[in-house]
Amino acid sequence: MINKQTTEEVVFTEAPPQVSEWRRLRRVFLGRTSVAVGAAIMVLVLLTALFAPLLAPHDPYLVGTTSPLAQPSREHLLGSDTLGRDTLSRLIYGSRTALMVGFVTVTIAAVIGVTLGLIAGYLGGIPYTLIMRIIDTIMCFPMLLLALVIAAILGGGLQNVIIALSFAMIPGYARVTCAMTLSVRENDYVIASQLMGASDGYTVIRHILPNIMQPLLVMVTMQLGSLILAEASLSFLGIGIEPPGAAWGAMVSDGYRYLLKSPILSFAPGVAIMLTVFAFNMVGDGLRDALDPRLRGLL
Amino acid sequence: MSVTVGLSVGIIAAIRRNRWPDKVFTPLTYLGTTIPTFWLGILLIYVFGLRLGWLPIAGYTSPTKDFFFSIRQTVMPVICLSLFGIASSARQMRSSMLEVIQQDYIRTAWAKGLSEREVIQKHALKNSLLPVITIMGFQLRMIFGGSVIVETIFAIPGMGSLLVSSIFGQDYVVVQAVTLVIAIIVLLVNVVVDISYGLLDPRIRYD
Amino acid sequence: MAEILQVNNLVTQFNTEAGLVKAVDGLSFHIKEQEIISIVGESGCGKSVSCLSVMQLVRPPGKIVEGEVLFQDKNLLEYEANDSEMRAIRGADIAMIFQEPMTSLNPVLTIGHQLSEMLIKHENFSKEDALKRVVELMELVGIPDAENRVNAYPHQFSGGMRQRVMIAMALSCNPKVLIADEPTTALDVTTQAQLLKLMTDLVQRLHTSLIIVTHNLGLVARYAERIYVMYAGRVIESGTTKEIFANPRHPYTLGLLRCVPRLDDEEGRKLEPIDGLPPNLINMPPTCAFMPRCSRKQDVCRREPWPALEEVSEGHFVSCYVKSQEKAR
Amino acid sequence: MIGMTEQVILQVKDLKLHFPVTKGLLRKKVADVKAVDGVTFDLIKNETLGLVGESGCGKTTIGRCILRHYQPTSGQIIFDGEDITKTSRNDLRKTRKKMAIIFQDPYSSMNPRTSAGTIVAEPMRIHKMYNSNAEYNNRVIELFKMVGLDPSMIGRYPHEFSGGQRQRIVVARALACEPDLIVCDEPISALDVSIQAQIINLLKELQQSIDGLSYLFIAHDLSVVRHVSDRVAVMYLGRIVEITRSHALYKNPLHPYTRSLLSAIPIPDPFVEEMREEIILEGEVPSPLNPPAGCSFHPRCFMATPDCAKGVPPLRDVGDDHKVACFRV
Repeated sequence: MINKQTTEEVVFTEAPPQVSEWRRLRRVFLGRTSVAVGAAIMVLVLLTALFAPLLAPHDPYLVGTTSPLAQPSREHLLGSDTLGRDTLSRLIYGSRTALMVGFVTVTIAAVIGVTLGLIAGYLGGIPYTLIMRIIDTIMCFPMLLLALVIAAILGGGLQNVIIALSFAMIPGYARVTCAMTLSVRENDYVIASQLMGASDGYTVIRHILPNIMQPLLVMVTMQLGSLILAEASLSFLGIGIEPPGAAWGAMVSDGYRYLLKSPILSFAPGVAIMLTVFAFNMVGDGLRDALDPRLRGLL
Repeated sequence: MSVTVGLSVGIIAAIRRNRWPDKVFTPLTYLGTTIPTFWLGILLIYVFGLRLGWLPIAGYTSPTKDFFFSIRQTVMPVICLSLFGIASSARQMRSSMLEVIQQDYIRTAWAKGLSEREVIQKHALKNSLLPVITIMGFQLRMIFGGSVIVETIFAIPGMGSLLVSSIFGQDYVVVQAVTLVIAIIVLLVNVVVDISYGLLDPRIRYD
Repeated sequence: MAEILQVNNLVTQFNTEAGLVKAVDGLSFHIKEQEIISIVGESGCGKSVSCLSVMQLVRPPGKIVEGEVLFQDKNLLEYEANDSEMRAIRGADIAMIFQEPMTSLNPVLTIGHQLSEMLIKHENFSKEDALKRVVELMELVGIPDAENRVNAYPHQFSGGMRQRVMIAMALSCNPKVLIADEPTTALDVTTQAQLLKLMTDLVQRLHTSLIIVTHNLGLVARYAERIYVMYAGRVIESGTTKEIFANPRHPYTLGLLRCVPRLDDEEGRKLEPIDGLPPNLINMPPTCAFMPRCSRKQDVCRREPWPALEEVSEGHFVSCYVKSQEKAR
Repeated sequence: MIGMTEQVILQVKDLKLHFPVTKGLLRKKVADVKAVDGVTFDLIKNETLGLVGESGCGKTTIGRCILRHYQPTSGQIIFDGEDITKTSRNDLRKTRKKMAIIFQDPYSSMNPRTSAGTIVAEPMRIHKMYNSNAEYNNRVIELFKMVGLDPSMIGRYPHEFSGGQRQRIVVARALACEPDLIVCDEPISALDVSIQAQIINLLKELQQSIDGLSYLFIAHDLSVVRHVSDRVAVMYLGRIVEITRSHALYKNPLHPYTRSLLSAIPIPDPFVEEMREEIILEGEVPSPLNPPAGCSFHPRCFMATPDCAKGVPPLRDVGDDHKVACFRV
């Protein structure tokens, strides 16, 4: 044998000692205050949504728990709305709406978008041209307007909001996936796999998908933030959740009319939206930096 | 348009990287991209319109009718609309600049004995603008989306509020027309972006 | 002739997340006026970082920790990296050519602009005069149709042509020292021969000293008068090219000479590879860094710290306890 | 001359591959890039044929055609008695089991998210060679030992290996299905000098110990190609200009391109270098989009006459298994 493995060689390796991905992740998440705060808020919001019935001090739908437009008090920490419903409880339940719309939409959009992107990127040729042309056409419309129009055609309701937002989100995923597939496809290991006689499906699942997963994960996290923002905007405009359901955007809209009398009514849900979006953006940012191979060695 | 404002602020924030402006601006840009447009509008109305009473809270007056009143009316909607653009183009500009200064040709520029100002202005700026221009196309679409909300809040009779009211009124002909107009504008903007990209980047030339 | 550039005990380190990398660890070399020397070593031995350190172009997380860079008896490391004094030397007195011609030119600026910049900056040329001079320079380095190609962009040039542009740029202000960091590694063999011939001819005409940094022993043998062999951030052997190739005393130099295939090899010659792997520069032990791969090591090598350079014959220095006596072939 | 007892494993006959250049929205074909333009050669069992030339000469494209990564425009590739340019996608799987490829860049040759053992087992699993995981494991361990890797490293991921070790893994993967032919596409040019010899020796030793293993060794470095090959084919702009036994190539190069290519490669020996004549070629390799008429080398050739532009010189036998495509020799 040519290359004798001696004990001395273990000390002298050419490849630099790698810092494991978990360590990098930990370093980014604990080391950067903004990311750490974002992650903490994210966990908090997730837990709130999960245990909303336990946390809410009052029934969010019960009209007249106190007088309408009550100011904050010990009993009602954030006061009450025009119908006398407890704002804090509605806020807590609103997190469910926001996260539900966010997660379901992201899942639908990612699954469809990634599939389309993989097909376009891997096969190239006519499928590529066809899919990308359709995607480009959809992308001509502002996302919010697109969702607005679709929701208008389908009618209100949370379900239709999800469909509308998913549709608006698909092009983004398809484009990013397609671009990444095109670059991963050029790697010699993909060519090697094809030349070994592997089928296209095998190559895509074994070699391409695992190597585009990380950037997709970052994208999903970031998009959760903008989806929550979009859902809030739609519900602010009065599309989406139907009364008496609680949604942050709709709460801002309701409170807007009583801005002088009870500013907290629209301020509280606004802060909730902002914090949640901020949290997801920060976590996405942190993930991106931790997973970016180009930043390896710099962090 | 507010895009121009956004971009220039973005450049300033980006060039002064890793010094105090960076430390101040970067967190602000994060804030700018997370704050909901409609909520910002309400905040502005509350503070400047209702509490301080400096600016009219809503409505639209033609500038030919009462120029100063019209300007005062547009201040808040413009801030509302442009904040997201300013914030995200500043972020984009910063990361793009940081990437460009890692490139080999910037090292060449340093090796020529140029000063930092010359290296940044002559060698890094043009290159780092390229990805930002692509983003600007997206931003314009975001502004259209935002205008729906801003027009609703500030009760401005524009295309956005027309769309919303026709959607609620189930007037689909108007919906179709407005959508078409917006799509055409976005397409035109894309063309402008493509052309300016070609002007900035000599590697792309159109036959 | 007098020494134009002298580097003493240079230490450059990179503080990375994996640990402290001593890329250059006590490097000393010098070059005389109008001399052509070569710094030879494998990738990661610190040869590129040494060049960048001389110009103070090391980027964070890299940092020059200690040492002297004496240029015309002034220590350049006393200047701040972006001082006007340091900038006045960069490009004008010490110029550099980089390895990657494809990425070393700014893609959005014309060739003429990039070439004239230094003339305007260091030689106070007006814009028009600079452009005239640029055309002359482009003709000098053999770029055909220079008159028209002044306004071309880098992407319209082939790799070889771009490297000619880099040569023209580096020589435009008649520098005293030219550092060429792997100038032809990315190029084809025939282009490589063209460019090195051009470069060595031009430096002779301009009385410039040339440092060729390379891993290619053939280039060294063809062009360099003296060589420095680097391993793990240090010089392990130095001397005139003929002396080193005829009497290599360090086992690493000997190994390098024996492991490369040569065009004039006898049929059936078996290559003798160097065992093991080049060291990674994190957490280096104090002993000789080549020791783990060395087939001639003795007990003293394991016990003692890295040996200092020792003069074995006139101008021939080697850092080794054993000092091989074998011939390269 | 090919003896009767020698078995030809691969025959390439008048192979052409033209890439269409399209323009505009309608993909109208405006020209052809003649990447490979009429190449003919044989590869004998157990032999190594070196394919050498500068970038863009079509050597890599030929390798990819043989593996049917590209569908040739015309010509035949007869592998093991069967013309594989016409095999269906299904039958191709069986052919591909008997061929393998080693790439230049060991870093992009392996999926970073799979372990070394999985990478080596991949071709066997695709072809379902064994029934149980234990059998696969044993074979992987066997392959690791064959290429000089410690089997305890099976579970490691690519980034934990050095460049040389990665190339060993790629060699192990190539050997997994016991192929008859391995296309080595610049297998050592991305490696460090001291590591190159390790891989060259490994490839040679494997060929000696495995019966019936042939290599098509593609590289730009003539000294390496000459060292590993039994025969060498020199390519210029999509055509073979000279093909001969490897030791004859250095002793008696006939084609002017081969001669200038040899001259461009420096020999790591200053004493030899002093005596060598230098042929510096003028200009650059022309674009294959618009090759010169007649002999495509004639604009740069130091032996050219006006007649050279009139026709393409055929590859003709000048005796002693030496073929050359030049009017002037």
